[in-house]
Order: sequence, then C-alpha cells, then structure tokens
Amino acid sequence: MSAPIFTYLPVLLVFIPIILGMLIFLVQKEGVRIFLALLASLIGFGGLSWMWPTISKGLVLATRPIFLAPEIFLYFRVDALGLLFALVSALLWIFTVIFTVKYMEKESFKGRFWGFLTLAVASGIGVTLAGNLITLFFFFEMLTVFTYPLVIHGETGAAMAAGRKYFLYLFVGEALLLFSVVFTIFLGGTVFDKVGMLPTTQSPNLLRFLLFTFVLGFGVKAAIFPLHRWLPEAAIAPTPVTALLHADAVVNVGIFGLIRVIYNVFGPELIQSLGMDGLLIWVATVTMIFGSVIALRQDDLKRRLAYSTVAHISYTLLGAAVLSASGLVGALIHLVSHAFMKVSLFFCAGAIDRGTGKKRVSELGGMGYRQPLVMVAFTVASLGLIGVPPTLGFLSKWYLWMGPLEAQQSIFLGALILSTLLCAFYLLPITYRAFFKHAEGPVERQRTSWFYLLPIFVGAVGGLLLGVFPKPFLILARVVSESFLGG
Amino acid sequence: MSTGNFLYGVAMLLFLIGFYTVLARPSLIKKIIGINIMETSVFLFLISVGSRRGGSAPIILSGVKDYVNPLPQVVVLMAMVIAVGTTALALSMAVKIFESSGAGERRG
Amino acid sequence: MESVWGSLPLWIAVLPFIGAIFLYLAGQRFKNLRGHLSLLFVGIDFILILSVYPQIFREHKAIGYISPFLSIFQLSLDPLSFSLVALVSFIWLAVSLFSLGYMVGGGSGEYHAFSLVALMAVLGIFLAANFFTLFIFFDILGYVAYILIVNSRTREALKAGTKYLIMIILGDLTFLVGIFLFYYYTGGVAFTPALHLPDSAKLSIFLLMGVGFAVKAGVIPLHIWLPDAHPVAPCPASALLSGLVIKTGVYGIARALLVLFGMAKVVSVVSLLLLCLGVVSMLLAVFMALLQRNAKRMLAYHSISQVGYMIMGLGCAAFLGKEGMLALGASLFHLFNHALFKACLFLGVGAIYLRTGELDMYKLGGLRKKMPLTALFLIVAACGISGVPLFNGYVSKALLHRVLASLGLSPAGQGLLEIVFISTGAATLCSFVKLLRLTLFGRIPESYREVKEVPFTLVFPTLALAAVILTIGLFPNLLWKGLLLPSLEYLGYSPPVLAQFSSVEVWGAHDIGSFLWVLILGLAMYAVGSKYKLFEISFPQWFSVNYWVERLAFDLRFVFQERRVFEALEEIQLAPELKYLAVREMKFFEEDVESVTEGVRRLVWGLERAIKDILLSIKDSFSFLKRYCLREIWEKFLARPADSLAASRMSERIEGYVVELEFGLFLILVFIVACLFW
Amino acid sequence: MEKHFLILTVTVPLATATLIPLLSIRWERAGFWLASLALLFSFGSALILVGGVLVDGRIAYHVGGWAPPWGIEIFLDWVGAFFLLLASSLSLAVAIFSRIYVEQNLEASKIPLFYVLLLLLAGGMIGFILAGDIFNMFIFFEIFSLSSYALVAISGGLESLKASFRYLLMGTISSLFVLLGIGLLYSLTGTLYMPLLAQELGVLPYSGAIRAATALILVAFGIEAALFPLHVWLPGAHSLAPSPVSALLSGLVIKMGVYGMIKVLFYILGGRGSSEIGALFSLMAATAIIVGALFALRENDIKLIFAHSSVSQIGYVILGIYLFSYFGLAGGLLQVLNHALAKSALFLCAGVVISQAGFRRLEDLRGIGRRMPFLMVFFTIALASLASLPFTCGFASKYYLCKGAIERGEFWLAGIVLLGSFLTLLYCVKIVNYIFFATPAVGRGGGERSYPEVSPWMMVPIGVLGFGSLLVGIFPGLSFILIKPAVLGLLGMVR
Amino acid sequence: MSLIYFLVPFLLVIAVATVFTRDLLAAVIIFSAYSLIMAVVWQQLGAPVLALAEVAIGAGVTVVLFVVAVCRTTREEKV
Repeated sequence: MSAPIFTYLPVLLVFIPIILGMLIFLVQKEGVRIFLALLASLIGFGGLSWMWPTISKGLVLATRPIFLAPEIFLYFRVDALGLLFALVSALLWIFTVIFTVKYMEKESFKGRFWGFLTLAVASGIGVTLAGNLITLFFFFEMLTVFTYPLVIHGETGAAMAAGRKYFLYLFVGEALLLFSVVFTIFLGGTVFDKVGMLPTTQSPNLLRFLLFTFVLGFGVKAAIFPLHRWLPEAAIAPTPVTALLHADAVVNVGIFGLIRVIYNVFGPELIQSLGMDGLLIWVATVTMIFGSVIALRQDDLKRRLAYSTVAHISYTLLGAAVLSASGLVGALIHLVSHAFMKVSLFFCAGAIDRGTGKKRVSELGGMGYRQPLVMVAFTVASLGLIGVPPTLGFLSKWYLWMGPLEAQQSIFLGALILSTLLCAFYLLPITYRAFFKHAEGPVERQRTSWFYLLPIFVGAVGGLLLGVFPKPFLILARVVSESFLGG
Repeated sequence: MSTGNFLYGVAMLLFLIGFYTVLARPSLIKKIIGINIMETSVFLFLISVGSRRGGSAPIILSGVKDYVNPLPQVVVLMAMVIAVGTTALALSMAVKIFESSGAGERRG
Repeated sequence: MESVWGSLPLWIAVLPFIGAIFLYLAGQRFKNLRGHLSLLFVGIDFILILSVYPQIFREHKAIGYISPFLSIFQLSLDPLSFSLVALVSFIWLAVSLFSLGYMVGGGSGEYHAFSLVALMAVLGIFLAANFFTLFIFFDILGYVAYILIVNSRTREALKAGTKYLIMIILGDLTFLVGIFLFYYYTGGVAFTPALHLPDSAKLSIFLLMGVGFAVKAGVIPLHIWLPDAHPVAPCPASALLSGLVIKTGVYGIARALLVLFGMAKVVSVVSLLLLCLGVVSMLLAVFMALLQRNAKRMLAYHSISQVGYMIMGLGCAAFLGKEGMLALGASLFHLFNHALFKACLFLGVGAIYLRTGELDMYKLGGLRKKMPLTALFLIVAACGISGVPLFNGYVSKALLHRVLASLGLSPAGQGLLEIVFISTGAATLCSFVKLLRLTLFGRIPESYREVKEVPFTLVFPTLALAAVILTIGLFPNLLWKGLLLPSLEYLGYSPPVLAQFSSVEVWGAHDIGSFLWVLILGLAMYAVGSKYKLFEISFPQWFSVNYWVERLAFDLRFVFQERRVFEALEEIQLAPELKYLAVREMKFFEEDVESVTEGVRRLVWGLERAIKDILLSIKDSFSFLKRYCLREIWEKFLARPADSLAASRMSERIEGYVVELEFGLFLILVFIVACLFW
Repeated sequence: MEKHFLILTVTVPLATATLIPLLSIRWERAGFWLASLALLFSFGSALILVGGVLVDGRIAYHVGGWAPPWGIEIFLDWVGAFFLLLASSLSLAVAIFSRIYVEQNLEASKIPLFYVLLLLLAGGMIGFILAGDIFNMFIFFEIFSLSSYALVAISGGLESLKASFRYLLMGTISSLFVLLGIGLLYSLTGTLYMPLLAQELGVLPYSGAIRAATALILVAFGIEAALFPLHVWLPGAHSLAPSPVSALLSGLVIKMGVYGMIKVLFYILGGRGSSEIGALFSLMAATAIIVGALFALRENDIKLIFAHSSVSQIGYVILGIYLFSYFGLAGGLLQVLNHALAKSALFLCAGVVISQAGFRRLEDLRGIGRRMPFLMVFFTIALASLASLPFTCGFASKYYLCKGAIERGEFWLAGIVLLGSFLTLLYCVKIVNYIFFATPAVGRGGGERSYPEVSPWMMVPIGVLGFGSLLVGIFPGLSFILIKPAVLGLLGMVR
Repeated sequence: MSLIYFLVPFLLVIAVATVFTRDLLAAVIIFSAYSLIMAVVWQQLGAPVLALAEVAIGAGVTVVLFVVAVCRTTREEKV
C-alpha cells in the first residue's frame, strides 16, 4: 500500500463521496446519477475495507489536522470504533443505492434525492471517522441538514409535518451538543486520542451538567426515550430514507456519539466516579421498555418498525453504559446486527408497499403467498432481531447480557429479557399474519423485482451469515473494548 | 449656583420638552418642531460648557485675556448646519406623507 | 476419511434439512412425490444412524464434531445420543410412512418439509455436545413445531398455536438466561460437570434452564399450551409432538441435572421439586384425561402424565445420587416406551379419524369389526401405556416403582407416593378402558356402517410400533442391555452400581401385586365413573390455570389497546407546543402567551389523564378482584355450574374453553408439606 | 504615500457626489459610472491602506498638516481596517448591483439622486470609520444617517416614507444624544481628540458624569445599531427601502453603531465600567437575539424576515463585544463579517426576486428554486451562513461567542446564543422550504410562473458575495489575519 | 449675564407654548420667537457668531421652511 494515499485515505473517503454527491445535482441523466451514487458508495466501502487489516490490529490511522480557524480544525482519526460504524454504513449504503434504483423509479426530483442521499451517508461516515469534537460536530450537523430534504421528499403536508418535527428535535439537540462541545474544548479536550479527555479536577456538578447536555444532544439523534418522537414520524419518508435513518447512518451516528462521549470524552472511571452510569443505564432501560411497548400498539408497519428501532438502539446504549468489556462488545455487535436486520425489514416494508400498497399490519393477511420471498426474508430478519440463535442478533444478545452481570447490575438483565420478549411479540404477529392468516381479497403471487430482493436478502442473510462468521466485526469490537476498558 | 450649572439644568428641561413633543404630539410638524427644540437645547448646553464667567467672545482683541473656549462654538456651528438639513429633509418627508396619504397626521 | 467420519453427527442432523430443501425445490413440480421424498430422506437417515451402531457400541467411542466456522457449535454421537437418535429416527420413519397416506391435499407439502426440519432439530438436540448447540436446535424446534401445529389454519389451531408460541418464547428465553448464567459462572457451555459452582448459582441456573425445558416437556404448571396444541395438529404431527418433541424437554432436564449436580446426592429443593412436579403432573393430568371427550385431547393429557413419570424418575435420580442409576435408567426406559406407545396411539386414533372424521369418543363405537387391525394395535398400545404385564409400559413402571421404594422417605411420604403411583396407574388404565370401550366396542352408530379398514401403508406403521412394544415388553433386557446400560455407563456411573443392575428383573411379586392393585382400582374407577357419569362432570372455569393466564393476557391486551396509560404518556410531548411556537403565525405578545398556557393546559390535562387512568386501572383491578374472585367463588361454588357459567361475564368475554380441573397448586402445597415429614 | 489615501478614500466619494448632479444633466448613466468609479477607488485605496496597516499596525494622517490636539487627525488601525474593508467592498458591490435595479424600480429623475445619496452614505461611513476625534465621528455619523434616511424614502411610497420618517426621528434623537454625550465629555476633559480624551478620562475618577456621557453615547449608538428595545425603526426601514439600500443598511449601517460602541468602550473609556455596562448590554443583546428571531419567525414577508433577523444577528455582535474577552470579541467581529456578507447577499437576492418577479410574500416564492437555481443556491448559502451551519462563517462566530460566554462563566449567555441560532435556523428552513420544497406558484395564466433572465450586473455582485461568504465560511481563519490583531489591540487598550 | 436669568424662564414658557399650541402656524411663529430668544441667550454667553447664525438659520430659514410645510399640509393638529 502506498503510504501517502493511505495516510490521507480518511479525508478522501469523506470528501470524494461528498464531491460526487454535489456533482449529482448538476447531472441531468438518471443513469449517470445512479452511476455516481453507486461509485460513491463503492469508493466508501472499498476504502474502509482497505483499512480493516490495519485497524483490526489495534492500530490507528490519523491524518494531519486541517486548520480552518483558531481551535476549529478538521481532523480524521480512524480507530476501531469509527471503522466499525463506518463499515456498517458503507456496506448498507451500497444496497440502499441498489434498492433506491427501483424504488424511486417513478418519483420526481430524483436528482435531488440521489444527491442528498449520497451527501447524507457520506457525512454519516464523516462523523464516524472524525478525530476531534469539532469535526464530529460538523459532520453530525451536516448529516441532519442533508437528511432533511430526504425526509420531506414527498412534499405532502404529512411529509412536511414530519420534516418539521425532525428538524425541531434534531436541531435543539444539536444546539445542546454544540454547547457541550464548546464546553469540552474550554475544559481542554478535543481529540479522541485517549480514554477520558476531561480533567478530573473539575467540579463534579459541572461535569455532570456537561454529561447531561451531551446525552441530550446525542440522545435526540439516538432517539432515547423522551426525545424519540421524531423517529416514528419520519417513517413517512420514502423507504430508502427510513433505512438511512434507522440503520444506515442517522440513529447509529447518535449512538456512536454517545459511545464517544462515554469513553473518549469522559472515560469510564470518571463516569463512575460521577455516579452517572446509573443514569445512562436507566435512560436506556426506560427507552427499551417504552419503545417496545409502544411498538406493540402500532398498526402501521413502518411505525412499528420505527418504535422497534427506538427500543433496539437503547440496547446499544445500555451495553455501552454498563462500562464492562462484554457489554461494550455486545453493544457494538448489536448495532451491526440491528442495522442489517432493520434495513432488511424496512426494505421488506417498502417492497410490500410498492407491490401491493399495503401499509398496515392488519392488512398483511396472506402476504406470505403474494410475496413469498419478501416475507421469508422478513421472517428471517425478525428472528434475527429477536435474537434467535444462528443469527448475529443472538451473538450480540449474548454479549449484551453478559454486560450487566459483569458490572454487578443484574437487574438490567431482566429489562433486557423483557424487551426481547416484547420484541418477539411485536414482530412475530406480522409473520403470523403473513403466513398463517388468509387474506380478504383474492391472492395472487406477485413477482418482486431483483432490485428489491437483493438488498432485502443481503440484510437478512447477511445478518444470518455474520452470526456464523462474526469475525470482521467481532475483532473490531474486541479491539474497541480493549482500548477503552483495557482488555 | 453658577451660571454654567443653571444653564445645564435649563438645557435639560428644554431637551425634555422637545423629547416629549417628539414622542407625544401626533402632528408630524410638531414632531419636527420638537426636534428643533431638542437641538437648540443641546447647543445651549454646549455653549454653556464653553462659556466662562466674565469671558468674552473668542475674537482676538488686545487686552482681553479671558476668552471663552472657541471649540464648542465651532462644534455648534457645524451641528446647526446639519440640523437645518435634517429639518428640511424631515419637512419634505412630512409634506410627501401628507400628499400621498391625504393627512399629515400620523400616530406613533 | 477421518474427517468424514468426524463430521458424521453433522450429516445425521443436517441430512433431513437438505431433504427439506430438496423437497421444496422438487415439490414445486412433483406435488405427489413429496411424501415419498420425505420418507426417503428419513429412511436414509435411519439407515445412516443404524450403520454407526457397531462403531459406537463395540469400540465404545464417541464421535465428536466441532464446526470449523463457529467453534462453539459442537455435536457428539455417544451411546446416549445414539440411543435417542435411533429411537427418534425409527419413530419418525414410521410416522412418515403413515403420513404418506394421511396427509394428502392442502398443506401437505408444508407438513412434509417442516417435519423434516423438525427432525433435524430433534436430532440436533439429542446430538448436541453443549448447551449452546442444544439451544440452537431447541429454538428451531420451537418455531418449526408451531408450523406443524397450525397446519390446518383453523381458528382453534391458530389460537392454540399463539398460546404455544408465547409459552415457547418465554421458555426459550429463560433457558437462554440459564445458559447465559452458566457461561458467566463457568466460562464455557460444554456438558462437562460443573460441580464447583456455588449452590445458589447452581440452583438458579437449574431453575432457569428447567423452566425452559419444562415448558417444552409440558410439566404441569407450564403445560397450558399442550392440551390445546397437540389435538389441533394433524395426527402424525401429534404423534411426533407427543411422542418425541416433548421428550427433548425431559432430556434437557436430565442433561442439566447431570451437568450441574453430577452424581452427587442432591437432597435439596431441586430433587424435591422434580419429585413434586413429576408426581403432580402424573396425577393431575391423568384425572384431566379422564374428563375428556376428545380422544386426541385425552392422549395429550396422558402425555403430560407420562412425562410426569419421567420427571419423577429424574427427581429420584437426583435424590439418590450415585445410586440413582436405576432411576435414571428407568426414566430413559419410560421415555423410550412412551415414545413408542404414544406414537402408536396417535396413529391409531388418526386412522379412526381418517375414516370417520370424528374425535369425540362418545359419538364413536364398535369400530373393532370395521377396522380390526387398527383396533388390535390400538389395544396393544393401550396395554403398553396402562402398564399391563408383557407390554413395555409395565417394565418401566415397575422399575420406577422400585426406585420409589428405595428412596427411604418417611413412612408418611412413602405411603403418599405409593398411593399416588397406584392411583395414577389406575386412572390411566381406567381412561384407556374408557377409550377402547367407547370407540372399539359397543354399538356402532348408523353413520359409520360403511367404514372400511385403512390401507396397508397406514396400518404398517402401527404394526411396526406395536411389534416393538411387544418385543420390549417380552424382552426388556434387549433394550436395557443393548442401549441403555452402555449409555448410563458412558455417563459415568461407577462399575459396582452398573453391575448391580446389569439386567432388569421385573417379575417380582411386588411388581405383579402393584399391577393387580392398579387393575382392580382402575376397573372399579371405570365402573363407578361410567355409572354415575363422573367422566362428564364440568368444573367451573376458574379452576383452570389456563383460564387465569388467558384472563391476564386479556387484561394486558386491554391496557395496551384501549388507548390508556401509554397513550396519555405519549400525549405529554412538548412537540406540538414547539411546533406552534415556531411554525404557525407567531403573534408574539398575544398568541404566544396563549400557546404557552395551552401547553401548560395540555400538560396538566395529560398528567391528569395519566393519573386518572392509573387510578382507574387500579380501581378496575379491585373491582375485578371483587367480582371475579369473591363473588364468583361464592356463586359458582354454591350455584349449579351451568347456570353460573351462563351468568358469568367471563363467558361472554372469553369463549371456547374446555373446562379443566387443575387445582395443581393446592396439591403441590399439600404434597410438599407431606414430603417434608421424613 | 499611502497616508494620503486615508483622506482620499473619504473625500473622493464625497466629492464625486457633488459632481453627479452636474454631469447627469447630459449623461444619463453618469450616476452609476461615477459612483462605481469612486467606490472602486475607495475600495482600491482601502486595500492599499489595509496593506499599510498590516505592515505598520496604525497609520494616521493629519489634515492640513496640523497635528492634534489642534489639527484634525484621521487614522486607521486593525479594527478600522476590518470595518473599512467591509464598508468599501460592500458599497462597491451594492453600487454595481444597483445599475439594473434602479433602472427598473425608480423614476429616471431620481436615479442621479440615488447615486448621490449612495456615495454620501459610503463616504460618510468611511469617514466615520477613519475619524480620529469624536466630533468628526459625529459629523460623519450625521452625513451617513441623513443620506440613509433619504435613501429609505427614495422610492416615494407612503409606507416607505412613514418608515423613513420614523427612522429619521429615532436617528435624530440618537445623534442628539451623541452630541450631548460629546458635550459632557468635553466639559470634563476639554478635548475631543480620542487618545487625549482617553488619557484625561483615565486620570479622572469614574464619576456620574462620565457614566452619564457613556450611557448617552452608547444608547445613541444602540439606536443606530438597532439594539433590542431601540430597534423599532429597523424592520420598517430595512424592509421598505429599495433592496440594494436594504443590503447596505443591514449589512453595514447598523454595524456602524457597533463600531461607535467599540470606539467609545475601548478607545475612550479603555474598558472602564465594563462590568456594569456589560451586564446591562449583554442582557439587552440576549433579548435581541431571541426576540428578533421570534419576530422573524412570525413574518411572512421575505424582507421583513430579514429585517427582524438583522435585529437578532446584531444582538450577537453586541453580545460578543460586551463579553470583553478575546473569544467574545473575535466572535463578535466575525459575526460582523458573516452578517455583512450574508445579509447583504440575501437582500440583494430578494431584490432580484422582487424586481424580476414582483412579489415578496413567502407564498409567492413557492418553487422559485427550480426556476432560478443559481440565484437560489447563493441565497441558500447565505441562509446557511446566517443559520450557522458547519462550514459557514456563522458557525465559527457562534462557536467563539459560545466559548467567550463560557469563559466568563455565563452559561446562560451561551445558551441564548445557541437558542438564537436554533430559532434562526427555523426561519431559514421555513424560507428554504418555500423555495425548494413546494410546488411552484401558479401564475395568472394558470401555468407555472415564468421569470425573465437575471442580468449579470445583478448576478456578479451576488456571486461575489456568495463566494466570499463561502470562502470565509470554509476558512474562517482567513479573517483572523485582521481580527486577531484587532482584538488583541482592543484588549490592549483595556486598563 | 443677569439678562440670562430673566430670559431663561421666558424661554421655557415659550417652548411649552410651542408644544401645546394647536394651530400649527401659530406654533411655528412662536417657535421663531423661541429661536430669537435663544440667540440672545447665546450672545450673552459669549458666542456672538453663533447668535447671529441662529438668528439667520433658526429664526429665518427654518421658520420659512416650516411655514411652507404648514401651508402645503394643514394647520390643524388633531389630537
């Protein structure tokens, strides 16, 4: 590998897709747009997987900082945590693009859609590769901005309302986040090169306040409980966008930020000495249970899946917040598995919607005969999300359950189990209806396009295969937990 | 009580009267008159700052040692010119407003 | 060559799965061949398994398999798993043959494919070399069995299936937590004895795992899905479910017991609990069976009862420790026997159902003349389950009886056990007398005059099973020495103990005597029962555990669906206010004050509603208690059952119960108190 | 040599202003060309002067060769250079933009007058920046104020006349306050030359008279800068003036109030009494930030939105100044730059829309982004900068303001800054929604509205401002070449 | 100097009268009187040049402007 390119790879990986995304706006031909979008995603994934061997050895790839103004500089630093998140995003990005080709075929303003899609995922990757707080914040906010046009793509009243909510929630969160970023820099830390960058001599109440604003700031994006309302609303957007929101970039990035805060900004010891780990865990637990319970009550398929995301993302938070090695590994692996499964589930919902126009769970009777392959994938993905053994979901759940035990907080094990149970109860009825209930109208078998089936199966089967061969992500997760918690 | 301080007080009173006119009288012309009253009061103040008990005008004459300070007078002179400009502008606006609305009155 | 040999366990387990895929692909075109294909694959698997016999038993060697991809995925083929696997594949072969003629038309493709997957799962469970692998197959089996249960897609089937699924998920989860704790304490999941763990850990792990297994095995407080699910499945599927699938739970409990407590003598909650649960299951389920009209439902209750025997045996094994070899052996023996005769019974009833379309025993009769072969084999199987000498059930029951006698409890406890054992046997006998009397003997109803014997493919499986039943009944040592003793030896029982029971001897006076007691008591019971129509008694609904579970589920659903507390909590979001603030026309000094007050008003309203709802639900639950506990007990206990049933609001809300008698909880208490005497 | 440019850069525009009426009798376009040339000259000389400041730090010119305290001095230092560069470049851009705009929207007879007033405005501001004693400051203050009143009223509509009259009343009161304050200061020290004044005041105890003088002047400049309770004239004046004038008023003229405040606070008072003044003014600025943004949110007229937004944005600047810390001041100055570029680009864009399409309500703007894509891209860049998105200058300024507030331990001020930027974002998004994400408005004939081509005379200034905004946004560090020494110099004056 | 003490109350009274006179033309005329008195005060304070200027500008030009403006608008001040 040639050294200079490799050294600046993170910068290129973020900015080449962004430039390609901007080019898309100028292009009129649909074919060229798709080519550019696909090219961007392939470049992203290719570059990231090129880094994998290096990073998985525990090394770190850092670029030289680019100063924009005093104290404000762009700095990329790829560690295992960032690479893990980035890889998931990039991999699913490719398949999101493939899905979008068919899904958006008859929509208008496709140039805008392709452009913002590319920009959004690229900035999501930018967040994960960021090496300091400012860079992280920059891409974090850009992600929100670029996702907004995607959310309101339909331009209907409902879409605008959803967009409004999205905007209100996320930008309040980002204002708080900026506050905490500035505060942290004021206290003297910005680069993620060590565990716990804050001085421990500060007054504890100040630090608690800082953590609180951090959690609120990132928590909006991670959809933790009282701040989750935008996520289900945004389910009105086109399916590739919901996939982007739920699995590809947005929510993941929120939780990524929280992990950075817990481990890089504060550090486990400081958090424990402040006594704030309990708060985080409780927040996660409440979100978990509430998300699941509300999901039980949803009839709209996408909304149900959205609430399921609310619940599942806080598994990750719980895993990260118990401050134990297994918990962290579990959290990261769960994130991967959730991303794969949720992408598949949302794509299934999209394919069903496009194929038959059904959007509600109660209308899905007999869907197993109409679109058998889609529903089979849906079932596999549901089982993966529940955590049935051979899937990656099981592996993650295994580690996640270990976390509270190692941290001597076994009560949260109960919450995890309850939530898993609820997860089964809100996902399995869909399968049940599809395969075991008869439809009201006439049932015809429908041909589903391969543009739909490929991404759907990649998500579902990918989750399954990764359960059997978890090495690529497991190694990264182990490296992360070793670097943060010392083995 | 010195003349200076006495005049300061008078200037302030006049300023307030002018201010009241600007704020409270509805007629535009009245408002402009108010501005003029304020201006003259400020000039009065400036001149009384420069004046000195027993001083004579700042014109060099033999045998006069005690002049009033000329600088404020220069200031006032220039300000006076500007004030006339302002008044003219304001009056022309008032007339225009009257013509285009049909009433020279304006509340607020 | 070695590697091929080493991966043999994997092939044994996966072959049916390959078959299922093949079936799916080929079945698209050759719809009629699906059953044959299924049979073919089961047959190949059976032959494959049998061909390993010399390797396992002569060289006394276990074949282990470790997945190269996922090192935690391990299988092993040792004498114990071989015995079970052989049993499974044999019965599966018979049932497959039966289903060839039975399952025709809609849903048969699904049935054949998923029965193959279920076979893989069951084989996998018995082959698993650690808890993790066990869990994987266990879970697969849970979901696949669901598909078999709801094969007919009728309302009852779906309802029963849902209940089954909920119970299975609960069970799997607790099992998983158990494994998880096990891993946490030991750092591994293999079946190596983990005796060094602290007692509390052992106990909690065992209880958690045990709940998972007990759900599947249908041990009494957790059996609620079983009497609903087994009857609604197609007959061959019921045969598999009752004959084999629930055995996985028993096997699991045995495994957990051996791994956690080894051969140590466990005089603790564990052995006592197993003993109690076993006994309660035996007794209660058999009385429930007596009250049934539906033949398959009756058989399902018998399954619970027979599983109770096995659990009791396991309890004894735990109780006796190193000397408990006979108890374990007897349990396994009974496992074998029950698999055989229960499969045979279900197939026989299935044959009758195929010809008559009727499962209500009271509407059948006199079929012995129309379907002589089926009748014959049904009688053989019934003799087997009732423990009639010369049939296989007798042997295992006698062994279990001996074990009970060797427990050395206090006289009161011993006496109680004795009474329970005898009366269970008697009730079993009685209920089968009833079954045979009502279906095979007596006057034949008009509508069944034209009934013919089923074709040979349907008779042959019952024939084969009956033959095995008789063989084991006549030569019990064939099974004991051929399969069970090596397995027990493999499990690590010491040679002196092994030598003590190198062959089974069940023809003692004591055994025969107890059978006579059973016979007399059973016939008397039948006489009294049929005379006074005691078999048609219906108890009030609230006696049933099932009723309470469904009632609870109903209430929970009510809370979730009726826009109550959660809805109110959802409403208290600040978003509308912020939206109002930001987006609408914002007349700052006028409207905003209004919007803020509006926000406060909403907040207060939301809180008020939430509080009101919580209070209401509390009030509801009180009135519920008042209404359904106190008043209903009062009315139903004293009033005539039928009237109170009609009057009850519950019967409006939840319908479709077959009334059950399950005062199990009371009895458990009574029994524990009794056993604590010694 | 370059010292002479100091006086020339003021006098050339003022002198040209007198030429225009004469020449335009025969030559129709005289106003435009002369004004552009004069402003180009002052822009060029401003560049030269900034070069001189970069070398020497402070350059001064004594008018007529008389040294102070008797003569009049004009000087330029770092802060002045920063403002001078802004003033000359923006006025040039606006002058170029006005060519087409004025022809389309004003009566032909008023065109020379427009350029005269524009030149007076620019020259007045430049003089205000350069003035070395406070009385000259007052004179130039009056010059540019008067011309701005006239410019607001130039289109002659009743509403704009009323707005202008209101502006005039407030402006006159403000200038009288300044005069009064100057009188008080003079009565205390006997001099008007700023360094001497500072010296004399430094000796005196901090008495009620000084306090009163300071308060008078600061309030007066507060009126000019449209600080919150004194901002009532701004929305009307800025929204009803011709768009290029609005651009100049919002972009520059209100900044002159800020510049005056800086002069008084640092050059004259030397930071005395900063705590009490700071507490009061930062409270006012904080209120301005929030209230201005809230008012902007409720408006439906695009220029009114921007006008209210100016109230909010100027609050940031003033907040930054009254934080009296390195980061606060830097943030404030950066915000001056950001707001000047962004807001004038926005007003110019609005001017294009109003002059080409003839409407200004948000509903009518629906879908305009698809008709005028490039214009609207610049528009959006400016909006993003206003809303302090990342990679814009606004972000850097808000960052430093936040930092400054935190440094002083005033968390609530940091909160206000962020809340304000959130609200700003909301109205920006509201506008963007209408522009890009709504179905196009329907014209008279029933089809989509069509828009004529935009002249390059209009596009070029907007493009330059937009690219400037982008450049400064991506590399805000560039502006620190001037800002950093400026702020350090200011802080050096604090005693 | 003592003249000032005599003139100043008069000045104040005239200012008040200007403010409260309804007839605008009358108010303007009173205002011109105000300017004249002011000029005298300034002269007394040692600023004769300013006094002259005030007579010319304040009482002259300004008042003419006012009169013209009043003629072109209205004499009534509606309260």
